[in-house]
Amino acid sequence: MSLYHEMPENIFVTSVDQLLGWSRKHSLWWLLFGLACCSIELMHTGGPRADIERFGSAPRGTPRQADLIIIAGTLTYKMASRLKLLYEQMAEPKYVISMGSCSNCGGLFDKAYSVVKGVDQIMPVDVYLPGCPPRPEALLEALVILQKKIQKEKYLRK
Amino acid sequence: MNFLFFEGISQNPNSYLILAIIIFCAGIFTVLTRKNIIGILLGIELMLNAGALNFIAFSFFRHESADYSGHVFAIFVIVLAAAEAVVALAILLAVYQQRRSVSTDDISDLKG
Amino acid sequence: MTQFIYMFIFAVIYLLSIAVAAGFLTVVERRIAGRMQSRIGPNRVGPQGIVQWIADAVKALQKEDIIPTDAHSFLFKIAPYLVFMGVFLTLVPIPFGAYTLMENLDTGIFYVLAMASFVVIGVMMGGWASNNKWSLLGGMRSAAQMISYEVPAALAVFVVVVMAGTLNFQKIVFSQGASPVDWYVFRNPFAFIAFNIFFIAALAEGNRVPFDIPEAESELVSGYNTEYSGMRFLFFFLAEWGNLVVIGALVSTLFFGGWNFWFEYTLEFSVPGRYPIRFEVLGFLWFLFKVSIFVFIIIWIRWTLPRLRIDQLMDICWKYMVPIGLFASIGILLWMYFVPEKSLADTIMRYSMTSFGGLTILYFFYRVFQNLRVTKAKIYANPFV
Amino acid sequence: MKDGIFLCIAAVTVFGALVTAFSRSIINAALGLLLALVAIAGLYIFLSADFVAVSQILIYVGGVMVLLLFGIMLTSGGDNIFSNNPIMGAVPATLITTIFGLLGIYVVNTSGLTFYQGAYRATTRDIGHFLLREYILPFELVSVLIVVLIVGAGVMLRKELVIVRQAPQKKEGKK
Repeated sequence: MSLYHEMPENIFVTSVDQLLGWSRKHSLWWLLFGLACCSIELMHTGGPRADIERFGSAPRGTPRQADLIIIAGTLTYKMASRLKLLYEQMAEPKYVISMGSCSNCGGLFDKAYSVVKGVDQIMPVDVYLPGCPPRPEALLEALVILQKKIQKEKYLRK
Repeated sequence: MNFLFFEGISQNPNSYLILAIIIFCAGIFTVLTRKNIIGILLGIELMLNAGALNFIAFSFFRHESADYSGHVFAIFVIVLAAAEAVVALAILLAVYQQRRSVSTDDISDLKG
Repeated sequence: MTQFIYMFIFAVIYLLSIAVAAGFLTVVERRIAGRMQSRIGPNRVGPQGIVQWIADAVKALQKEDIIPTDAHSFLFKIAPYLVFMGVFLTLVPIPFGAYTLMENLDTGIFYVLAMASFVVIGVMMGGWASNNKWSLLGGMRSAAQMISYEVPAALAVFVVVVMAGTLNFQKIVFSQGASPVDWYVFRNPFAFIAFNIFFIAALAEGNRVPFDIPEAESELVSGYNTEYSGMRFLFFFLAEWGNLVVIGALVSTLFFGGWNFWFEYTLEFSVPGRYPIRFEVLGFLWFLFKVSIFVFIIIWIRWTLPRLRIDQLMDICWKYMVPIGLFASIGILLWMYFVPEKSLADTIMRYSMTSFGGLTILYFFYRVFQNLRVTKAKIYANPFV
Repeated sequence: MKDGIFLCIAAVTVFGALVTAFSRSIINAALGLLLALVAIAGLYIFLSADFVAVSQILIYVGGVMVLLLFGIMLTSGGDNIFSNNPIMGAVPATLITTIFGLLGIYVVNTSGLTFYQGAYRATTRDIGHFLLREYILPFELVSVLIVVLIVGAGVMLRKELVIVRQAPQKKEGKK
């Protein structure tokens, strides 16, 4: 991989990168996983009104086949280890959307002894989505922002 | 041992017969060296297959006219092997329910 | 030697076209599912989301290939290929036209039933080798289900074989005619029963809803493919949707006249070398039309019916379908003996069954359009929203 | 070309049989058997026995191997696949096997049978005729055997047959 760092960005590498990014951004299969009230909105996003599958994002039951984990709700310390396990079971490349204030920073439960103050303390987060809970449209926008971010990624030259 | 260099080895009956002998010997060795009942069953399946291969080979090379008795025998061998496997596995599972073991050493007393 | 090269080229063409068909079917299924749930389904990639499957496939190629530490790594690796092989080997003798087939095997339908057994082995191995409870349960259930449903499927195939007097697919197609009156499904009541049994058993063998308990999301996480990621999972995926094509092709070949397009063409086929290429193309398209109708019905069933429980599934197989299959296979023997072909009773039965079937379909469409009119829901009739 | 394919299939057969004989892991032995069975079906096609080849795959791969794998997976539990499968008595087994093999090769070399060149035909229809005319009695006996088999396997695995030795429980009287 060190060779790639030396390589200039020629047209071949760039266009292949674009193709790979295109495929990743249009096929973000998300893990069926919800923690608290945000997960109700997450379910709603899969429903008819805000149909997340328009963007090619199908729900998957198992972390091995998922690309995207949407952390929807309050993350307690007891759940944190399980969430980390699930995240580690996912196959690379994997993306994380932190949905709702609780998972962003602890939110309403900022002073609670049992709540993790932000998911980014245990795993990297790609998109933070504020709201308590955010509406399905907001989640769709987070997905679109994530897609734009993925398109800019350089998969071949990590 | 000159059959190996025979012209057209796939058209030579001896190559099939020798192959059947090899498979049969592998089956005997399997049966003799295993203690696991399923392992013994595997060996028996190999031996039955060697026999069926012989039947088919003789049917192909021994008769100028169309005589398919060998094929019929091979089909009977296959069907009986399936039957034998079913019964053996039913017995095996019944034994396993009682003794929690499939080793032949543990199934030595008659009264249960 | 040239023969082998031709065979190889044909095999590659078949593999590619069926892989493309399977990929395309995933998009079609997601769109249909969307419509049935008042959603839209994938529509962002290409016009109407038509190249969604390319995005999925290329993404799966980039995914990390995970093999669990405690898994039996060799079995874990070969299991998807076994499943894939089992599904795609069944395509060898199926005729897509008078000349569009790989090999006109003499053992035709028997060969198809045999090759399906590789799928059982592959699914069981994948489930066991993953060293995961859900995978193991899914694999065991799947093996039990597939083996059980092979029995009614074989009984239903037996009915067709008795009527055609051969196992060869091309002869089975040829002994049916082009018109619906000559199709086996409308020949006599026993063949109709056999068609229903075969269709249900094929659904169950393909692990489709309502028989998809091996991969039931709500009980087992994802069944036997829980631990598979990336490319290896893609092989299971391809096999599942390739199986849709196989089921549709089998049903339309065995019961619905196959590629027979119109009356006079089949007569000309009996004279070798007199079958013109335009009839071949038309017959191929007609066959694809039939296959796509059955594929649509399978998808329709999947998104309509709930899933069965494992004991209900086994009960349906052994307590209902096997006895009904035995009844049909004995009945067809008596029918063939007492009602010779082209006798009065045979003709009456054919025409009455065909007209009954046609009227049922017409009534169905009448009810559908009536409902649409009553609810004034024009938007739901349009698939391209 | 044909000989080359034959040699490949024969090599696969022998490899599968040897894996079955010498592998210590029972699941690998079953896999070797699977390989050998499929390869033997390939050999049947060389001998113009397409129907038997397809039956071999249908019954062995679809039936017997699935049953054996079921047995292995249900009984050995994955953890003790090595421990309950020791190689024992290797020396006498090797002796007996060698004697059988040499005997077989001797018989093949000195059999004095006359062989004809076989012809390739479609066999399905003729096998049907043979089964329903000359071998009708064994054919029917096999069906009786299979009925006995189904009933027997069902009876064998019934719960009541597994004898559990325990004292008959006393009925609790109503208080």
